[in-house]
Amino acid sequence: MSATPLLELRGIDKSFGPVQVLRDVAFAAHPGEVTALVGDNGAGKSTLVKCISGIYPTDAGEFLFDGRPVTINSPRDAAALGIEVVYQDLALCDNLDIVQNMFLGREKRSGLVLDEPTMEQMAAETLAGLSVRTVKSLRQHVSSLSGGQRQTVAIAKAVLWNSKLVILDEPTAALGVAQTAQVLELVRRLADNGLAVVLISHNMNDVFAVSDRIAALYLGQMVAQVKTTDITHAQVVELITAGRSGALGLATDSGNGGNGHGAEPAGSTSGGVR
Amino acid sequence: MSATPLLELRGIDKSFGPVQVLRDVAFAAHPGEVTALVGDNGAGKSTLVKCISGIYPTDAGEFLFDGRPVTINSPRDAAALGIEVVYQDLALCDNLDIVQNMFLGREKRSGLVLDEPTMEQMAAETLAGLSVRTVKSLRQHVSSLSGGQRQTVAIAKAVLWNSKLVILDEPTAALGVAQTAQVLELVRRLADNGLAVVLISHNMNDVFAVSDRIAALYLGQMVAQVKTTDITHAQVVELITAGRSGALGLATDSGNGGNGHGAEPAGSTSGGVR
Amino acid sequence: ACGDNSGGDQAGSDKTPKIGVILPDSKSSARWEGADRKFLEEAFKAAGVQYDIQNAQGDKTQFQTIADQMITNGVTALMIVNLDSGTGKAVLDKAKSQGVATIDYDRLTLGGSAQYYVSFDNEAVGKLQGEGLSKCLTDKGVKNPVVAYLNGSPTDNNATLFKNGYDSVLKPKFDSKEYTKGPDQAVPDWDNAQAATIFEQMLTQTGGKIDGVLAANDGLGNAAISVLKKNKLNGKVPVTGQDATPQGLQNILAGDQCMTVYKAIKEEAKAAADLAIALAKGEKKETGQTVKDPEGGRDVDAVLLTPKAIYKENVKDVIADGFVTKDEVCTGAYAQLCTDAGIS
Amino acid sequence: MTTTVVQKEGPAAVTARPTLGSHVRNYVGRVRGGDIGALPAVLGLVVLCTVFSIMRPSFLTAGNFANLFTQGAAVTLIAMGLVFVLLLGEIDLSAGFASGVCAAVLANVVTVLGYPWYVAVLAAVATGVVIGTALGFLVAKIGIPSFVVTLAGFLAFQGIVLMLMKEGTNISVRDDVLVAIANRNLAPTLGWLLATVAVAGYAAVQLLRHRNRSARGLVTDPVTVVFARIAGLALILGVAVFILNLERSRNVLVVSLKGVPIVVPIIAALLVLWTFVLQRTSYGRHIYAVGGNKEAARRAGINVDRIRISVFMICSSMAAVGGIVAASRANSVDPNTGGSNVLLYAVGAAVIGGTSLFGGKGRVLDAVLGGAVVAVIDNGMGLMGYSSGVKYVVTGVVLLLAASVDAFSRRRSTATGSR
Amino acid sequence: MTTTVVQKEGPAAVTARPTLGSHVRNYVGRVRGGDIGALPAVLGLVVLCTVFSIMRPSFLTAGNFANLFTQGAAVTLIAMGLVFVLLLGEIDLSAGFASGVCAAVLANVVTVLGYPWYVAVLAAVATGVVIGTALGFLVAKIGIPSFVVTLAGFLAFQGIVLMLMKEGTNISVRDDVLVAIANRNLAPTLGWLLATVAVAGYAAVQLLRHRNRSARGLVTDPVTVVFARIAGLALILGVAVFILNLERSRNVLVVSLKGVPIVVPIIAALLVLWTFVLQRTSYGRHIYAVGGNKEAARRAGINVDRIRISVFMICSSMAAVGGIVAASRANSVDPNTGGSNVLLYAVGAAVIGGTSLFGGKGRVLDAVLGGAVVAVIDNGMGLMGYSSGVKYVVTGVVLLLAASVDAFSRRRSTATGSR
Ligand SMILES: Nc1ncnc2c1ncn2[C@@H]1O[C@H](COP(=O)(O)OP(=O)(O)OP(=O)(O)O)[C@@H](O)[C@H]1O
Ligand SMILES: Nc1ncnc2c1ncn2[C@@H]1O[C@H](COP(=O)(O)OP(=O)(O)OP(=O)(O)O)[C@@H](O)[C@H]1O
Ligand SMILES: [Mg+2]
Ligand SMILES: [Mg+2]
Repeated sequence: MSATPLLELRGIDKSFGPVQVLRDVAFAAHPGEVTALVGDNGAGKSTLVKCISGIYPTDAGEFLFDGRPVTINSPRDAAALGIEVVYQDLALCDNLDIVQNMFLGREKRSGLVLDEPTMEQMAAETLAGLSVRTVKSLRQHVSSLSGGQRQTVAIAKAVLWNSKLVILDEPTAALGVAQTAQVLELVRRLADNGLAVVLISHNMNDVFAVSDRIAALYLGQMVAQVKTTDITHAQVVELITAGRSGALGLATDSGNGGNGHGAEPAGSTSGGVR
Repeated sequence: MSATPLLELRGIDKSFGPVQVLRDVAFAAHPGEVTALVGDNGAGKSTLVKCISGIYPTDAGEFLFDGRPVTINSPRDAAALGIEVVYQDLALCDNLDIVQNMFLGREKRSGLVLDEPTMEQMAAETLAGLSVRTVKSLRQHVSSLSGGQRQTVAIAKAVLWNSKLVILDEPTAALGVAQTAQVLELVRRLADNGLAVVLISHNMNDVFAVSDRIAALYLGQMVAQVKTTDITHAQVVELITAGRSGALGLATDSGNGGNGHGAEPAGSTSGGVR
Repeated sequence: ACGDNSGGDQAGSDKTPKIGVILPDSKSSARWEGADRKFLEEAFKAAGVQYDIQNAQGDKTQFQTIADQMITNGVTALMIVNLDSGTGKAVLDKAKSQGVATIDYDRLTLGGSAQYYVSFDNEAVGKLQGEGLSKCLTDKGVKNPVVAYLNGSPTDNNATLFKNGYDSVLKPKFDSKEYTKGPDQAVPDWDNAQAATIFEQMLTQTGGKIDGVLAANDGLGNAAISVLKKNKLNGKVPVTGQDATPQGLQNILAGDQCMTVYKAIKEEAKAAADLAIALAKGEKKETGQTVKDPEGGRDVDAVLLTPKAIYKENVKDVIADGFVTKDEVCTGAYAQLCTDAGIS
Repeated sequence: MTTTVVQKEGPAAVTARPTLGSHVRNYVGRVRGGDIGALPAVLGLVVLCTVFSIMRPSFLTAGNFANLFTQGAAVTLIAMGLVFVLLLGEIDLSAGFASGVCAAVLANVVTVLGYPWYVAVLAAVATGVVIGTALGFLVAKIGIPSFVVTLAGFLAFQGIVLMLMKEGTNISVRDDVLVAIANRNLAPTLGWLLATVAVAGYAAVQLLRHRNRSARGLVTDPVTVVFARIAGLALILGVAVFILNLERSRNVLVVSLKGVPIVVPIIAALLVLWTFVLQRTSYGRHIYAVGGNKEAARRAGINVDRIRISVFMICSSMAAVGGIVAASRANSVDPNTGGSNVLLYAVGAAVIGGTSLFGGKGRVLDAVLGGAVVAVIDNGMGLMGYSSGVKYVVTGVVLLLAASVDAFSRRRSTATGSR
Repeated sequence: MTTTVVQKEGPAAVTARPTLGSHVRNYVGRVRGGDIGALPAVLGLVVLCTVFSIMRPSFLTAGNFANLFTQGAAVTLIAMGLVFVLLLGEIDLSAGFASGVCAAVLANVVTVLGYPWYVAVLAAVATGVVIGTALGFLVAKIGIPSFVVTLAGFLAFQGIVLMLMKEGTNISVRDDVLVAIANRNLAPTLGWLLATVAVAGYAAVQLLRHRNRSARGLVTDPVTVVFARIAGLALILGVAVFILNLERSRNVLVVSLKGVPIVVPIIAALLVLWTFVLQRTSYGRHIYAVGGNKEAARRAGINVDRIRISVFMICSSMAAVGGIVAASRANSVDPNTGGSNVLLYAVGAAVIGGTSLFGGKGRVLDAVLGGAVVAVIDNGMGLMGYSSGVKYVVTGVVLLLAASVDAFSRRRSTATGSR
């Protein structure tokens, strides 16, 4: 749709101690589009998301938001820009109940006092839209929720706000059939409303069902970012597992050995598990 | 295959305080077969698994193992019977490394001393069989692993041992394409080796691909347990979301209202979120 | 452990004499639980009055709580060893307002309202220690000796009084350059283990040049002696003490400690108990002595006893007094030393 | 008893409108399921009081009841502040001596410098705020574990008290207002008035809340339950005020002693204030969030460092209030004020009440209940007259007894796997 | 320095065979990434020692170096035991007075009852085991929080010490063997012998391990690194023994004072023993597991209750050893043995060394390093001769200083998000 991406990253590097996890990553998310971020386990998807949302500082690289360079040092900076994230590791406060978690950090107030009835009503409405039928009470601690229920709460929490960019890191991993369908529909709806959406998923059917663009990470490097219509299912899988597919992906001279042991792009001394 | 199930449960009830989560559940797992346990989010699948493995005490019901009644009061009892579980919430010790987690509670020793080299070798072999290519070191703390890597470690941990019954609670939720295929293959292989395998999954393709039987939980009640060949994809989805499908499932007189708001089978005062 | 049998007796409803005693702590000195309690009990039992003796464990909140509880329990006379004048005064005033007679035992509550004051003079104790130390240094013939101070707990007001006492003796000698003032440190909580470390560091700091140790009580003295022993300096450096504990007396017999201060607690307890019994019965006794309370500006009727310095020669006096028994002191290797010192 | 309990008790947003019967069933179910709120601490208290009453009938007199409050006040106040720090999973070992420092400042300002009492109180509380800010800064910004920071504080403040006390003497506090705090009582009518205001306020809040929720179609507790709660509070306060208004002087001719001790409304007001902050403001919500999952809180955009610093400030300020009460009770300040067992008792009070040392779980009411347990033990032991060795042992055993009543009544909670 | 450190340093099972160069690069990377093991505590120590040496040259004498060990021994030993309890996320407030009780038992058996020293030592340690079992039982089986149980123990044991001391009198310990523990030194040759044995043993373990791993084709550190480590240990031990074997008597004519203090090999042996238990046995592994994630450990079939009870037993037994050393050093036992700041110093030592109060993270070596920090502070402050108020303040500030060196060198670790 629009020409300038809402979020653009350039040359992101990120290491944990001696281990380099992201190498010179470029990434863009456009408003009104769903960008699927795919990659093998451990490719660095979640790390990239956490760099975007200010949880991890990056070692190098630029962030452009709406075309302007920005620095994001903490999740608060990201939220101020209008970035909402559903993290893979959910990050809910087990000692708080569903409503409390959903409004954490942005409680509704009337004067000084928390406006519990309003929050409860809003939470109930949002959850109802996500096909949650087994939650007994909105005042239940999230520690007593099932895996899928927790995930739904995390998703509901992220879409409650007026944001510009929503990033969902494997949001449907623990969801049932009906709930997954609802979430995918929601993702599409958000994009149609003009938001930029980034969806991380290992499910190729879901990816092809909702995404407009696909970005593939391979061992910490961004190997392709293309229109979904320009690529096939099989090509994406190849990109994920081998880092290249035909003309796409890593340059051949980096000597990738098929889909078994990919060469380590990072110059570190360590390789895969033997 | 064999006529007597390896594990049989009868009339299991389980409440958390005022909330009844399992109602009169019957369930059987046969050796040499993969039994898929399906159900909506919050149906009670994970709770059932935790009752089987002794994490939660049950309020009522019988356990038969190999035809003999048993009582399982703790995970140690379950392990002694040969039951291995991959929990949905993984339960790894973040402060230990991969090898230490995989052998937790069953360390290899030479004399008094831990036999680290042997454990490291065995761990490497098992993980290699699960398509793990991005783990930098087996001596990495699991806290630094990606979601899929953690899940792989938990699966590897459970299949290291000579057990009779392996229960996997959504084992492929966080896994990539290749890893998922490997795990499903592993599941099939375990069953072919004569183990009883229980697989919980929300992915119907996977369920139909590997399972011999399907058991469906609906709001804490077991609504059907049938051969995979006797049921269709659509029927299973109906069982999951509505509790009944044609002749299968809950009796009609309990008045299920289609697939929107299912009636609450538990007699409790609470219902879905409104 | 108490002769209190109050049963259903309602607070203040009858005037059966009953005496409450609050001791300050059990750690700054062994005397409170080891001697005072024993002698007071003896006296009260002999007089056939009810009594309740408690210890505040050095905690002044406790101290006040116990006082409240004693008043609740219906004591008619209250005898306190205050932890500090502030709480002491609060307790005395409260008791007075409830019609309970009061005695300051061993420590005078400044600005307080007690009817009597029975005590050893704590500054006099310090004076004896100072004099004792200079006597021992003179005996050893050390020229311009370096004297180290191992004071009592910095939070204990008595420690301050002791220090005032020995300072009054030693400070002039420091000023006149007859003695040299060495390290001067207080030992938190009278803790013997810390005392050992502190003294060891004093020794390190001065390069071993310490010729006399003014230790505020026998426990601290023993800590210093243990360090001196380690350096094989025991017996060469005189150490003082207080309380005439069996350990202190043994150290004196062995020549490791130069002196200790003996307070005839039995007499003090007896005097106080007599006054308390009289007060509890509603009688008034004359003491013949008074002490001026500098803060309250009133003259308090007082019984003042004098402490006694104990050297090797008169260790036997302490035993003869029944304060400690021969069995406690003359164990093992000390049997011979006892005989040498004329203890039979 | 307070709004805290109430909120816990209200399972909301369930479709069926609950009745009184279902409410009671629900409560029983929750208790059996382990979600028991203040019950264990209350049970422990009841057991303790029964034992002491049997052994020493004088335990059960009006005078002793009144004593309990003033005896436990300082520790309870410090414990209330500690709850905030514990809620984050931090610890403040220096709270005891911080109260000592603040008390020393108070005494110096009012007695040595001769300023009026309110200046002294302000100075003491300001000192508390400064101390808390410093501790919080070191913990949150420099990143030293709170145990180490506050251990350093424990040592340093001990020294500061000594220095303020000129190495070991004590300073009297003779200001009438200050002395009154822990030693005087409210006029009986004033006691009744305050109790009435409290009940009326509670009723207003409850009923408004009820009306508000039902107007929006949210699930509420039945009106009968709401009224039962209000009646319960009225009963408790009524009985307490009645007993405290009995004459308890041993000698009425000399002095008449009756009325609610002044510390009681002070503690009650602070209890309401802090409970309100924790339960009804977003700041309080954020404290729980940071204590439950620091990383989740950070991701939700909460300024974690600010929260961490602020709880230390609250803790040290409450320590200052505790120190003021202690100074008032002792009519003086000495170098041991806030020392000795004060800190361990205060942390113990919070923990006995049900606050977790790992953060995320606890209420200010816990500190008050736990403080009551500690005060009852101290009070009861004071009536027994054991020698000091025996007394220590018995105190330890009694503490254990109270805690095991608590543990047993919490038992089911772990058995069912819920937390 | 010990096998612990070594294991942490060995990243295993990477395909490329590391060279010395890559090893150094890796180490630097890890340090910059925050995985720094003992470095912060060591840095803190270095800074402290430098500061004290500049301010008081007598700090840097052989005699003072020897003093350090005996002064810090008791706290260090108690801290070593506490590490086990802290590893589970529990706390033992009673460890100090437990050591007092054990010391009192020792003194009574050897002095009052007149049994030989080994009977007394056995009795003391047995007392420790009994105490630990009781505490562990109350925590694990009854389910009372360890803070409350050990607070009760803190009170009760204080009383028991008083009772064993007959309400407050000291009991002398004059047995030669017992007094020797904290007051005598090894013969210089014996010191050298032990150091040699230690280095040889370490070398054997390292080289065997290296051979074993390379034989199996597992990744090992380069041989050069292994030798460097062995040489490092040899150097440290060599220098330490050399200094301790210098004459430090103030008057050689009166007495010759040289050699390694006897407590040093005792601490070293216990350090090796407990490090072995924690790092090389499945029991130790289970302790870490329970501390890291109790539920995961339970699911893995670990008997969590047994582990919990056992750590309290270890803690109290080590407290007994600490009590014996304290009694030896003081030549006597008084009612304050194990009281006062002993407990806070011991917990502080463990925490300063890097042990987490939340469980799952810590080593016995931490307690020794932290104990050294505490001992150095105490030792250095003792040389300064401040008045007690100032001394407290400076001690607190110095502690904070050491801890912030630690915090700053750990900084990167949080910045990069790793733990
Ligand atoms: N804190 C950390 N310290 C060290 N290594 C880390 C840390 N966090 C992640 N890693 C490593 O970085 C790599 C990428 O992790 P990341 O979580 O980004 O993967 P991912 O693409 O999200 O995988 P998945 O699909 O399994 O969720 C992994 O190899 C992981 O082990
Ligand atoms: N400890 C607990 N206390 C109270 N309720 C609980 C507890 N654990 C689970 N529940 C409730 O029991 C129900 C079943 O939970 P369970 O985890 O078994 O679901 P599930 O079938 O595994 O769902 P999912 O597919 O989302 O993993 C849920 O409604 C959940 O909220
Ligand atoms: Mg991920
Ligand atoms: Mg589940």
